Amino acid sequence: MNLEIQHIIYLIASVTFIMGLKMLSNAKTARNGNLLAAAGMIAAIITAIFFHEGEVKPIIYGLIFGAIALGTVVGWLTAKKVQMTKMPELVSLFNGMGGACAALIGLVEFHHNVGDPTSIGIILAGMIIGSVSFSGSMIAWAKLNGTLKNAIRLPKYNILNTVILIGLVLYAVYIVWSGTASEMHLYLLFAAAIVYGILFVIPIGGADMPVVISLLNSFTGLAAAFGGFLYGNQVMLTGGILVGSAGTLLTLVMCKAMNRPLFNVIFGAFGEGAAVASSGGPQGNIKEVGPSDLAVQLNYSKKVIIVPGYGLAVAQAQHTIKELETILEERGVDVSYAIHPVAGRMPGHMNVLLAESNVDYDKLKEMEDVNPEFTQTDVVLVVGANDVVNPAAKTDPSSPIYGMPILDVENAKTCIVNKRSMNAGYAGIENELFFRDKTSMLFGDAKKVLTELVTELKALD
Amino acid sequence: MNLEIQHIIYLIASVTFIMGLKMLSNAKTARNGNLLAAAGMIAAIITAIFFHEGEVKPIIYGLIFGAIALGTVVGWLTAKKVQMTKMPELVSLFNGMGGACAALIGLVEFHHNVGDPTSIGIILAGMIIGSVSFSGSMIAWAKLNGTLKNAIRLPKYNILNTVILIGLVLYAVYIVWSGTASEMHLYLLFAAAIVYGILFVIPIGGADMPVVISLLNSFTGLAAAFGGFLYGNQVMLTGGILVGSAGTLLTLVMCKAMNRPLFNVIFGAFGEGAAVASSGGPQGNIKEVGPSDLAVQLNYSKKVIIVPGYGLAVAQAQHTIKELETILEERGVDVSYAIHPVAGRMPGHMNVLLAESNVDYDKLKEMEDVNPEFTQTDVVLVVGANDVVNPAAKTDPSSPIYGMPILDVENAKTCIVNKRSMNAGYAGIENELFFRDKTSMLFGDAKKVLTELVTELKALD
Amino acid sequence: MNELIQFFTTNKEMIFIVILMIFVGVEVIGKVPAVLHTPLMSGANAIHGVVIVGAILLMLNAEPDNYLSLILGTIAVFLGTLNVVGGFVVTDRMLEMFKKKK
Amino acid sequence: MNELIQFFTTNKEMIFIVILMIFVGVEVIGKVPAVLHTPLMSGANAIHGVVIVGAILLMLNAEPDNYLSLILGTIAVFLGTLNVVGGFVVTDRMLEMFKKKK
Ligand SMILES: NC(=O)c1ccc[n+]([C@@H]2O[C@H](COP(=O)([O-])OP(=O)(O)OC[C@H]3O[C@@H](n4cnc5c(N)ncnc54)[C@H](OP(=O)(O)O)[C@@H]3O)[C@@H](O)[C@H]2O)c1
Ligand SMILES: NC(=O)c1ccc[n+]([C@@H]2O[C@H](COP(=O)([O-])OP(=O)(O)OC[C@H]3O[C@@H](n4cnc5c(N)ncnc54)[C@H](OP(=O)(O)O)[C@@H]3O)[C@@H](O)[C@H]2O)c1
Repeated sequence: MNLEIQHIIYLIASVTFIMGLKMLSNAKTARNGNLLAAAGMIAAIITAIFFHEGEVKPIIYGLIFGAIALGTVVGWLTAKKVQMTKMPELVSLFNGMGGACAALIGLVEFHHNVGDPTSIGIILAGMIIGSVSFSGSMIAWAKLNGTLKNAIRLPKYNILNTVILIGLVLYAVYIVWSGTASEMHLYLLFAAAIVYGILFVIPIGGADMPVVISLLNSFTGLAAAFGGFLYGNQVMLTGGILVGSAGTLLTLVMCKAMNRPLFNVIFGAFGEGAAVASSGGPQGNIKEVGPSDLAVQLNYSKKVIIVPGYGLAVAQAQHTIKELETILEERGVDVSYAIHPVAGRMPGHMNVLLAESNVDYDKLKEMEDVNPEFTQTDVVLVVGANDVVNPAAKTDPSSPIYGMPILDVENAKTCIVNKRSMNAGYAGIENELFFRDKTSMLFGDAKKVLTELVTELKALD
Repeated sequence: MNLEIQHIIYLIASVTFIMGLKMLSNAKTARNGNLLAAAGMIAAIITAIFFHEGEVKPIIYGLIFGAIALGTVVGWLTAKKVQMTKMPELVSLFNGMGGACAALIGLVEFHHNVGDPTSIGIILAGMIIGSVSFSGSMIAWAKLNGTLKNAIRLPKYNILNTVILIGLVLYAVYIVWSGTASEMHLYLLFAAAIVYGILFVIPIGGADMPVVISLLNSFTGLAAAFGGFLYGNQVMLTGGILVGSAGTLLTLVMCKAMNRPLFNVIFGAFGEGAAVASSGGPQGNIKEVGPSDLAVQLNYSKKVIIVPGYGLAVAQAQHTIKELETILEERGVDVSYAIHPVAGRMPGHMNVLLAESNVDYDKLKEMEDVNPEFTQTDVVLVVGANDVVNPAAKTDPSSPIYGMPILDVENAKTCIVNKRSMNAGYAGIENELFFRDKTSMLFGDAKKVLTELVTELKALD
Repeated sequence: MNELIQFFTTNKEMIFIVILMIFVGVEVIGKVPAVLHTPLMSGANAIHGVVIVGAILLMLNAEPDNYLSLILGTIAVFLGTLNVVGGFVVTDRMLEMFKKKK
Repeated sequence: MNELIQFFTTNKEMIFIVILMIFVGVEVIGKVPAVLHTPLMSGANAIHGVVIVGAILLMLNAEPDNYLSLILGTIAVFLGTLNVVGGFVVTDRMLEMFKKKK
């Protein structure tokens, strides 16, 4: 009987996962989708524990509940406390946990299944993928929160990685064929997988981390699926596969948005780009503008478009910019925001950021919709954005971001760029826009400068 | 061994069905999708015949091959010979064949499974659905090819149908529970199902037939799926379910395009509409225009939009209209076609029709895109269209087509309507557009009139 | 009730497949342009012709002396073939029309 | 080869389910706006936390005297929980942001 109920609940849970993911891909239903999937998950977990067939020592239940309780508290608190802009890191962290979980399962189940090649194969596959996903995610996490600032590249790292990967696979195959029971091999393989995960991610630039995370995400899904095969557990299988396929597609979609073929992401074409860039020093000279003059200019303009970028997030200036918007609106200026799909460090970064300060949803305009509008715009205010407004993406085929669609800010009457220095953005390349006649720079930390700007504006009447 | 191979091929076939259907829903890949599915189907059939386990008399093979050969020839020829505009009928016909096939399977398998309630239940379900789909499709077919012109309505037919349906189900349930072996009950049930199919479709107006066919289509799919359950045959099951669900959704999508809730389609709200309409006689007086004057008018206009409708198909004037287009284009007139989603008698009817005369794809404009253009249009030429340009859909809440999006031809400078008389269109309602000042009527069969128009135009220089 | 659960567990994969197929079916249609409604309908119509497999199995399992079964079965195969062949051919012809413009 | 076919037939439903899931996964993402990429990624991340079920089964089947297994298993359950709870909560918080504007 228990078994029947298990099956039914697992099936329902699998369906909630599908529905949940589907709902997650539509703004209106997204939140409920997430809750639905969560409900399914809880059901699955409860079923696994309480409808288990056979004798179980209380101590084991104790351990399980203890672990779950602890995990819940820790997970909940970290998730609740983290600030918006740190979320990608956190996702990466949690993803790593999932991978580790899969890896551990493999480590433990191995000796139970010695002699059954199919199972061993499945176990090793799950273990390897899980481990890679774990160590990879940890690196990604370290890169995103800045612990690990820039891409570390061993000489010929690409060949190296490929070799290690092949070695890894061959070793696993050997273990399966040989039918060995030695844990030694298992742990060696485990270690190798961990190392590979590190080497896989470490050469990749931080800007590509969201893509990498999404990729590792689908890895973990795959690992879970193998677990499902091992235990003949449907919900694990379906849930894992679902994430595996959805994650893979999502990865590709994200690459497309950033206009970076996945291949380049993994084999780090950005690196070369950076190299090129660093060589090219500043060209021509730049104009500067101060808050007071800018205030006047904004005050008397009809249409202003704000282009937020990563810098806005760094400066945490989302509330100040909202304030600016309100004042200008009061003065009858039409203000809107131009959101580049890859502005910031994660997709939707700007939306999330601005949402935090209750910017009206309709004011956030997607690139396609806003680009035509620049021609009728008096002032474009670029705040902490760089690559997403870099004309090189259109003009310079040698540029690493060449081909990435950008916001055509140069079409506006004037373009104000706020950043702290002339330093490059994530792509690590010069931005010729700063040297255009129409452009004037407003140097300083976004929050600081914008606050000044607001005070100036207030003073203006 | 055979069994293994069977499973593998069936699985592949199922996948081709999914892929095929997916490709079918995108113009670029549609054709290959169809071929892919066909390939999968052939594979499945061959597998079913040649990888069958167990002794089979040659005579039986003879019968099978004979039937397949005959069916192939007949099916192929009819499909090849039918003219474009008769295709929906044919689809309905073939759908009916599928339904009948499912019904027959049920009839035969019944006595093999007496005593096993589950199987009997499955068999009856498949049989009933198949029969309904069969007789229903036959009626739809008869309606579309005009054999059965108008909706026949028994008094209180809706209640009647519902009652019969319930009776049908109860009877089936009884047969299952009683575990009777009597074929008598079986054939009675069969007959009842056939009757229900007829009564189900006969009250529905011909204009709704495409929707009905799509619905019956998904029925047949369901019937096939039950067959799959009965034989534990995966490809039948998956193929059937796939069509069942896809068909159902397609039905709803079509209803949406026609702005007719499925409920109204089935319970015939159109009927009432027709009643209302017939009462309202012609209002006001109409202007007429002759081919010669029109020729001049067209000749000197900059932008002309042609609105094709069912009448164009009836008159088979697609080639003539293409000719007209070419001449006008030569004279520097910008000509395009406004395609209403439900113009004609099947979705895409107009596209298919105009494609036949090689009209350039880019000249066919969807309603949403073309509606704004009418304001800059000198002459709109409505050829055999009526309901799709009926302002009542916007203005008159009592109208049966109220709420259906229409082509805003009244925004054009002048509007010429070609039809043979003042008769109503499919919705059977008056069209106030014909009485507008901007509108002038060009009476006569579309082909005849357009040919005259073309000659006049040729004469013009 | 118990029978139901019984039935469920014996066919649980099948049932899940059914559910998934429903999803796939719906997803697949999701975003189809009005123009393609008819070919799509026709294509789907051809696909459910797979019911012919059932008719074939019926024939293969039929006792050679049960004439009624044989006759009905043969007719079923014939009709099924009509559905399959006719369905695919008609769909192809419809799409031929659209192809022209690509 | 033979083993492969063997494996296939014993798991044929499972395999088909896998194939279907892949379809569903791809279809589901299909048309997601850039804005939702991150929440979607995060949601998917939470879902693969289902791996915790494996960890739980591991524990339930573990011999109470095999301490290594127990320790590793407990850690696994803990990590899995982190993935699940953290994943869903973070996703919810992200979406909270978007909700505001609806
Ligand atoms: N959105 C995604 O999913 C995603 C994912 C991965 C990678 N990326 C990449 O990230 C980049 C995003 O472009 P972006 O224009 O948004 O950012 P960006 O190109 O990285 O430029 C950010 C700029 O902000 C300035 N800045 C930093 N801190 C600041 C502060 N406190 N106040 C004012 N300015 C500050 C920096 O210049 P200073 O140092 O001179 O101040 C920097 O040039 C693209 O290359 C994209 O491909 C995006
Ligand atoms: N497309 C679909 O999927 C679909 C499916 C089901 C129902 N429908 C319905 O069908 C209707 C389609 O609208 P429609 O405007 O295309 O067609 P319509 O409203 O049926 O009008 C067709 C008009 O063409 C005229 N006509 C007939 N033969 C003609 C000929 N030889 N030469 C010139 N004119 C001729 C008729 O008037 P005379 O008799 O005076 O000539 C008739 O008024 C809508 O009500 C729609 O809901 C569409």
